[in-house]
Amino acid sequence: MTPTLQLFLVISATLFCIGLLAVLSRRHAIFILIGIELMLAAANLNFIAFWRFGPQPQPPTGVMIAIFSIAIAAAEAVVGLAMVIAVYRHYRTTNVDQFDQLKG
Amino acid sequence: MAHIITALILIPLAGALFVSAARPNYSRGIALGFNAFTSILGLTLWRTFDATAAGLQLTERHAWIPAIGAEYLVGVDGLSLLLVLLTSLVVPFAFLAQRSGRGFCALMLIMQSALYGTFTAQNFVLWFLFYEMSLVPAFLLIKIWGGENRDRAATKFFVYTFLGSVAMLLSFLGIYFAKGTFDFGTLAVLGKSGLLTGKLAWLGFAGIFLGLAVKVPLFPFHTWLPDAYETAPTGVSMVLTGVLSKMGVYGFVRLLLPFFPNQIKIIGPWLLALAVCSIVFASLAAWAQRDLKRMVAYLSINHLGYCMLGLFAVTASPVVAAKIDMQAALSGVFMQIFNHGITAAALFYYVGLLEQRRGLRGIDNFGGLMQRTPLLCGWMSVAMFSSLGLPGLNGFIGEFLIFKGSFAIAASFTAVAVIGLFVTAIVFARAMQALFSGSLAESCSAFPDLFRSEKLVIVPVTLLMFAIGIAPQFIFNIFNTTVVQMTRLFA
Amino acid sequence: MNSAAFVVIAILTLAAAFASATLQKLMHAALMFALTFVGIAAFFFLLGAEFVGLVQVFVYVGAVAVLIVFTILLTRRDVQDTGKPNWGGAIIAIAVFGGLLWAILKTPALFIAAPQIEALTVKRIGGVLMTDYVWPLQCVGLLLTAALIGALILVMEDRDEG
Amino acid sequence: MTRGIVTNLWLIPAVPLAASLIILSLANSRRSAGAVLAIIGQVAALALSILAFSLTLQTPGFRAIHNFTWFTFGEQTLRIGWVLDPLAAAMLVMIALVGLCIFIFSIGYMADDKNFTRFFTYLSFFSGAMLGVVIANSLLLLFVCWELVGLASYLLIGFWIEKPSAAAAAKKAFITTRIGDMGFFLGILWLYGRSGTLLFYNDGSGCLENAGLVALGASATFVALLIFCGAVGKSGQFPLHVWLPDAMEGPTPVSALIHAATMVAAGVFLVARVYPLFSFGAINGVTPSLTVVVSIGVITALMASLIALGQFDIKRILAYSTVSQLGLMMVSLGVGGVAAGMMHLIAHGFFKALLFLGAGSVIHGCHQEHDIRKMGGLRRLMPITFLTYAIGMMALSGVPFFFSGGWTKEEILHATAHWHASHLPHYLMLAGVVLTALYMTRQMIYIFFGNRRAASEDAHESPPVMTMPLIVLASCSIVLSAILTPAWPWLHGYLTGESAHFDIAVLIQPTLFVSLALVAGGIALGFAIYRRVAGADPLEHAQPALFRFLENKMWLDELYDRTVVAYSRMAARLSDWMDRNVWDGLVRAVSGIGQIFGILTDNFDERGINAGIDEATTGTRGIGRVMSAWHSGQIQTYLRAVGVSVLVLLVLYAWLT
Repeated sequence: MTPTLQLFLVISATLFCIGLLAVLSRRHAIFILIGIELMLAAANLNFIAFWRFGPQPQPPTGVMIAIFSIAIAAAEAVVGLAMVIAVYRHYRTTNVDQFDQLKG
Repeated sequence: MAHIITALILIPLAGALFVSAARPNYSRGIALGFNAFTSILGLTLWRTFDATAAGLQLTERHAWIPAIGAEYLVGVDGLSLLLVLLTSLVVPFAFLAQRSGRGFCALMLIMQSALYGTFTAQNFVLWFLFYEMSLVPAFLLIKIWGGENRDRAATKFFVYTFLGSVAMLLSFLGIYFAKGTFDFGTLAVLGKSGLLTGKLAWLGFAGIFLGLAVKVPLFPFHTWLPDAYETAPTGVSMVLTGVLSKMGVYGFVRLLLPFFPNQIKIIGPWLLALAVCSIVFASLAAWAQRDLKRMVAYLSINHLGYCMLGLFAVTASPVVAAKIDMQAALSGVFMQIFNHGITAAALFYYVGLLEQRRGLRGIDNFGGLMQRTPLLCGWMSVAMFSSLGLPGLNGFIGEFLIFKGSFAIAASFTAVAVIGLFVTAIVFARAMQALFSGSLAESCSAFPDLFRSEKLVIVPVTLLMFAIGIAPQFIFNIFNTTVVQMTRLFA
Repeated sequence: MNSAAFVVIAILTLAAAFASATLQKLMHAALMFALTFVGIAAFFFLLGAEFVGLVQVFVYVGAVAVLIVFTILLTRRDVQDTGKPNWGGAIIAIAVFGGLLWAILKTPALFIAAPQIEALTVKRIGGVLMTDYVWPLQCVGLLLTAALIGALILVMEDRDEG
Repeated sequence: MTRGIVTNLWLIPAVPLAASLIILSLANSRRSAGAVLAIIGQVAALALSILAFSLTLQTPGFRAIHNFTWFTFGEQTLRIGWVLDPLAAAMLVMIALVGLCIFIFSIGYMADDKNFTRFFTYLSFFSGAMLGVVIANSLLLLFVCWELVGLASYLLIGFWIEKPSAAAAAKKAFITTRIGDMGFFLGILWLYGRSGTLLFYNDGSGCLENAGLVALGASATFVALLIFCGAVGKSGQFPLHVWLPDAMEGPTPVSALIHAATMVAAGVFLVARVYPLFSFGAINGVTPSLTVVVSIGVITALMASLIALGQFDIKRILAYSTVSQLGLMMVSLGVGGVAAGMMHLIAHGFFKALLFLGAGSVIHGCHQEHDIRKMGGLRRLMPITFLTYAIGMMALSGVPFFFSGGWTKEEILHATAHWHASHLPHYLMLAGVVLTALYMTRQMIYIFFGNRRAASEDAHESPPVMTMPLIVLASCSIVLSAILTPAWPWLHGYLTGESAHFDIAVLIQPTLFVSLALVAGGIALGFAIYRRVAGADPLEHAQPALFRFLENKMWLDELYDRTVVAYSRMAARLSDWMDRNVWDGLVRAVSGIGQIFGILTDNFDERGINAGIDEATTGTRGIGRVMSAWHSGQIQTYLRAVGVSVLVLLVLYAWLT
C-alpha cells in the first residue's frame, strides 16, 4: 500500500494544528514564531502533495509556490526574530502578554 | 485621453508622495494643487463621456493576475462618472475646510485615489483593493486627528467595516468558484439567472449585503457612524459622509442588486422595512441629539435611507414595476447620491465653522447667532433647507423622484418613510431656533462673520445647490442612459 | 512511494513538531524544530520534490534554526517559557484539527494514489523560474533585501539611548 | 398676443423674486432703495397681472396653458407649466393689489426697524412665491411654490428673531404646516402614480381632465383627501389651526399679507384648483371627500369664532376670525359653491388685509400695545383708522348691500342651503354669522369706543403712508360688492365661465332677510353685552368657566403638547436610546463569532460577561467598547480570533455540503 493524498493531508493538518497550538497557547515570542513556521511548513507540504497527486503532466506550480513561500517565510523569520530582539531590549521580556502597545 | 481614468487614480497618489516629501506648511497647497489637477481631469472626463451611449466607456483593460481572474479593468458609466465628479468636488472642499499637516494631506490624497478607483473599477479584485484601500486612511485619519473618543470610534469604524468587507470577500470567492469570473459586467448578465444556488446563494447574498449595509450604513448596522462622524475632523467627516458612504450605495447598485435579484425579491419586504427604519429611526435619533455633528451624522443615515428605499423598491417589489416608476426611483437615488454628497458635506463644514469659533458644538452652546453672524446663518440655513428637502434646492429633486418611484411600487413603506421627511424638518427647525434666534449668547458675542476664504468655499457650493434645485437637467444628463440600461437589467 | 518510509518519517516529524511546540526549555524546542523541518524535507523527497526538500533543509535547518538559537542566546534572560499555557488556545487548536480531519476524511476525491511523473529536474525549475515566474522572483529578491535591511535596522543599537 | 402673455406668465412671480434677490444683495443701510425696489417689483407684478386678467375677459371660460419639460429622468419627462384662467387671474390681481397696499403700509410700519431691507427681501420673495402658486399648472410646481410660501412665512413670522416667542412661533408654523404638507406630498405621489401626470390641464390629458380622472378611478377620493391635508395645514383648519394665532408674533403687515389675505387662503385656492378631484363621481354634488371638507370647515369655523370671543390680543382675534372665515370658505367649496368660496376668498383678502392693517395702525398708534383691554376711545384719536376698520368689520360681519363680504357670505349660505347631504352645515353657518358679528362688535367696542385706557392715552393717527393703503383697501371692499351682487353676479359668472345678466329682481331674496336679521342681531347683541365694558370681559363675569375655556383656546395647544408633541419627543429619545443600547448590542449578538471567542478567552469573565453586564446596566455604547476590549493589542488574542474564524468557516462548510 502506498500513501494516498489523504494521508499527506492528514499529516499536514496535524502539523498545522500543532503550530496553531504553539501560537495560541505559548507565551514566549519565540515559541509563537516556531508555531508560525510550523503552520507555514504544513501549507508547503499541502502544495507539494497536491502537485504530486494532481493530474500529470502539469507545470510545477505547486513546487514554485512552495519555493517562494519558503523564501518569504525565511524573510518573515528574520524580521520576526529581529523584532523579538528589539522588543526584548525595550521591555526586557519576551512574554507576549506584556506587548500591548497596539491596545485600542 | 486614453488613460484618463488611470491618471485620475494615480494623480492623488503622486500627490501623496509629493506631500510627504515637501515641507509641512506647503502640504495643503500641494494637495489642493493636485486636486485642481484631478478636478480638471474629472471635467475632461465629463466632456469626453458620451452621455447618450449605453455601457461602459473609456475602458482600460490590462491583464493582471490571470490565474485568479483579476484584471485591471476600469471604465465609467453614468453612475461612475457622477461619483467621480462628486469625489472631485467634495475632496477639494474638504481640504479647504481643514487646516492640515503633511500626514493628513497625504492620507486624504490616498483616500481620494482609492475613491476614484472604487468608482471606476469593473473587476471585483481591483474594486475590492480600492475599497479596502480607502478604509486604512480613513481609520488613521480618525484615529490620529480625531476629537474626543477617537480611539474607540476609529476602532469601531474599522472593525465594523472590516468585518463587513471580509464577509463580502468570502461571498465573492464563492461567486468566483461558481462562475469563474470577477468581471462586474459579465456577472451582472449572469446574475439574472442566479449566480449561486441553494444555501450558497443565501450565504453569498448575506455576505455582500452585510459588507455593503455596514458601509452605507443601513439600519441596524449603522451604530459605528455617529461615533465616527462625530469624532472625525471636519474635513474627514465631509469626505466620509460626502463620498465614502456612497461607496456602499454604489456597491448595492453595482453588485448586490444585479447579482442576487431572486434573493432580494424573496426578502424584499424586510429590506424595505430596514430602509424605512433607517429613515425613521435615524431622523428621530437626530432629533434627540445635543451635539450638532452627531445630529448631522444621524441625518446622513436618514438621507442614505432614502437611497436604499429607492433601490429596494426598484428591485425588491414582488410585482413588476412600471418603467416610469423604476426610472424615477433610480434617477432619484442617483440624484440623491450627488445631492447628499454636497449638502451633507456642506453641513459638516458649517458645523466645523461653528466649532472653530466656539470651541464647542453642542446645540445649547450657541444662541442668537443671527444678530452677530447673519451671513453664516443665512448660508447655513440654505444648506439646512436643502437637506430637509425644500423645493427649489437640490435635495428636493432626488427625494421627490425616489418617493415617486417607490410610492408607486411599495406604497405602504413609502408612506411610513414620509415621517422621516417630516422629522428632518423638525430637527432643522429646532436647530435653527436654538442656534440663530433668541438673544445673543454671551459666548458667541465675539464671533467673526464669514471670512473671505470661507465665502469662497461656500458660495460655489451653495450656487450649485440652487442650480440643481432649479434646473437639474445637467445632472440628469450624466446618468439618464445608465438609468435606462439598469432599468432593463432589473426588470 | 515507500509506505514504511512514510510511516517512519511521519511519526518522527509529528513527534518532533509536538515536542517543539510544547517543551519548556527553549533550546530544546529549537532543536526539535530543526528536526521537524528535516522530517518535512524528507516528505518533500518522498513526494519527488527533491529541490524543495534541499531548499527546506538549507533555509530552515541551516538558517532559521540557527537564527532562533542566536536569538535565544541574545535574549538570555528568559530561556524558559514561564507563562502558564493558555488552554483556550489549545481547545481552539484541537477543534480546528478535528474540523480539518473531518473535512479531509469525508472527501472521497482525496483517496487517490500518486500517478507516475517525470522527474522534476533542477534545470526545469530554473527554466520556469526564469520565464513564467521571473516577476515573482524579482519581487522575492526585493522582499528579501528589504527584510535584511529591516532586520538590521530593528536590531541596531540605538546609541542615543545606550 | 394671447400666446405671448401666457408663455411669459412666469414673469409675474419672477419680477418680485428678482426684486427680492436684488434687495438681498443690498447693504442693510440702503433702506429706501430696498423699499423702492420691492414696490417697483410689486407694481410690475400688478401691471402684468392686470394684463393677464384683461386677457381672460375676452371669452367666458377662458383657459390658456403653457407646458414645458422641467427635466428628463431616464426616458421619462417631468412636465410643468402655468395656466391662466379666471381662477388664477382673479387671484393674481387680488394678491398683487393687496400685496402692493401692504408693501406701502410696511414702509411706515417698519420705519424704525434695523432690518428694514431684509424685511422687504422676504416680502418680495413671498409675493413671488405666492403668485407662483396661483399660476401653476402642475401640482408639483404648485407644491414647490407652496413650500416656498411656507418658507417665506417661516422667515417672516420669525422676523424679529431676537424674540424667543417669535422664533418659537415660526418653528411651530413651519412644523405644523409641514404635517399637512406631508399628506399633500403623498397625495401628489399617489396622483402621479395613478394618472401618470401632474399637469392640471394638458389638452385633455391632464390629471384634472377626463382622461386623468378616469385613470384615477376610486383612488380620487384618497388623493383628494391627502391633498386636502395640505390645505388643512396651510389654511389653519382644525386640527392644524394652532400655528396661525401664534403666527401673529410676526410684524403686522406680515400678518395682513400672509396670515390673512393670501397664503392662508392658498389652501382654499388649492381645493378650488383641484376641485375635479374632489367632485369626481359625485352624486348630487356629494362625495366622501367633499363631505370631509364640509365637516372640517364647519368645525373650524364655529370653533374659531367661539375662541375669538375669549381673546384679548387684537391680532389674535383677527387671526381666529381668519381661521373661521377660511372654514367658511371650505364649507362653501365642500357643498359645491366653488365660485362662492372663491369670491369670498377674494373679498376676504381685501377686507381682512384692511382689518389687519387697521390693527397695525392701532398698534402703531398705541406704541406696540396688543391688548384690547388697554385701548378704548380711539374713535376720536384715529378717525381714518376707525372708519376704515369699521368698513372692514362690516364686511367681515356680513352686512349686506354695501359691503363685499355680505354678498359673498350670502352666496355661501345659499350654497349650503342647497346641499343635498345635510342641512346641518347651513344652520351651523347661520350661527357662525351671529358669532362673527358678535366678536367683531366686541372688538370694535373695546378698541374704539368707551373711555381711553392705559395705552390709548397719547395715541395718534398714523402717517399717510399707512392710512392711504387703508383707504384703498376699504374702497376696494366696498366697490367690489358691485360685481358680487346677485343682481349682476359678474364675478360669479367670470369664475364659472357663464355670462352674467343684470337682473335687479333677484337682488332681494328671502334668505337675505334672514341673514340681515342675524347680522343685525349679532351686532345688537354685541352692543348689548359690551356696551359698558371696562377692563374685565362681561362674559367672564357671567360664565367664568366657559370664558376660561375659550380664552385658553379650548386647551388645544396644551392637549397637543401633552400628547402628540410629547409622544414624538419620547419617540425621538427612545430611538436615541435604542441606538445606543439595543442596536449596538444586536449587531454584536449577530456577530456571534465574538461570543464564541469570548468564551474561549481565558479572561472570559472580564471581557465576555462583565462587558455584557456593564453594557446592560450602565448603558454605554455597545460594540465599540467590547470590540475595543478585544482589541487588547495582544497578538494571541488576535490569533485566537483567527482560529475561531477558521472554525466558523469549517462549520459553514459542513453546513453547506
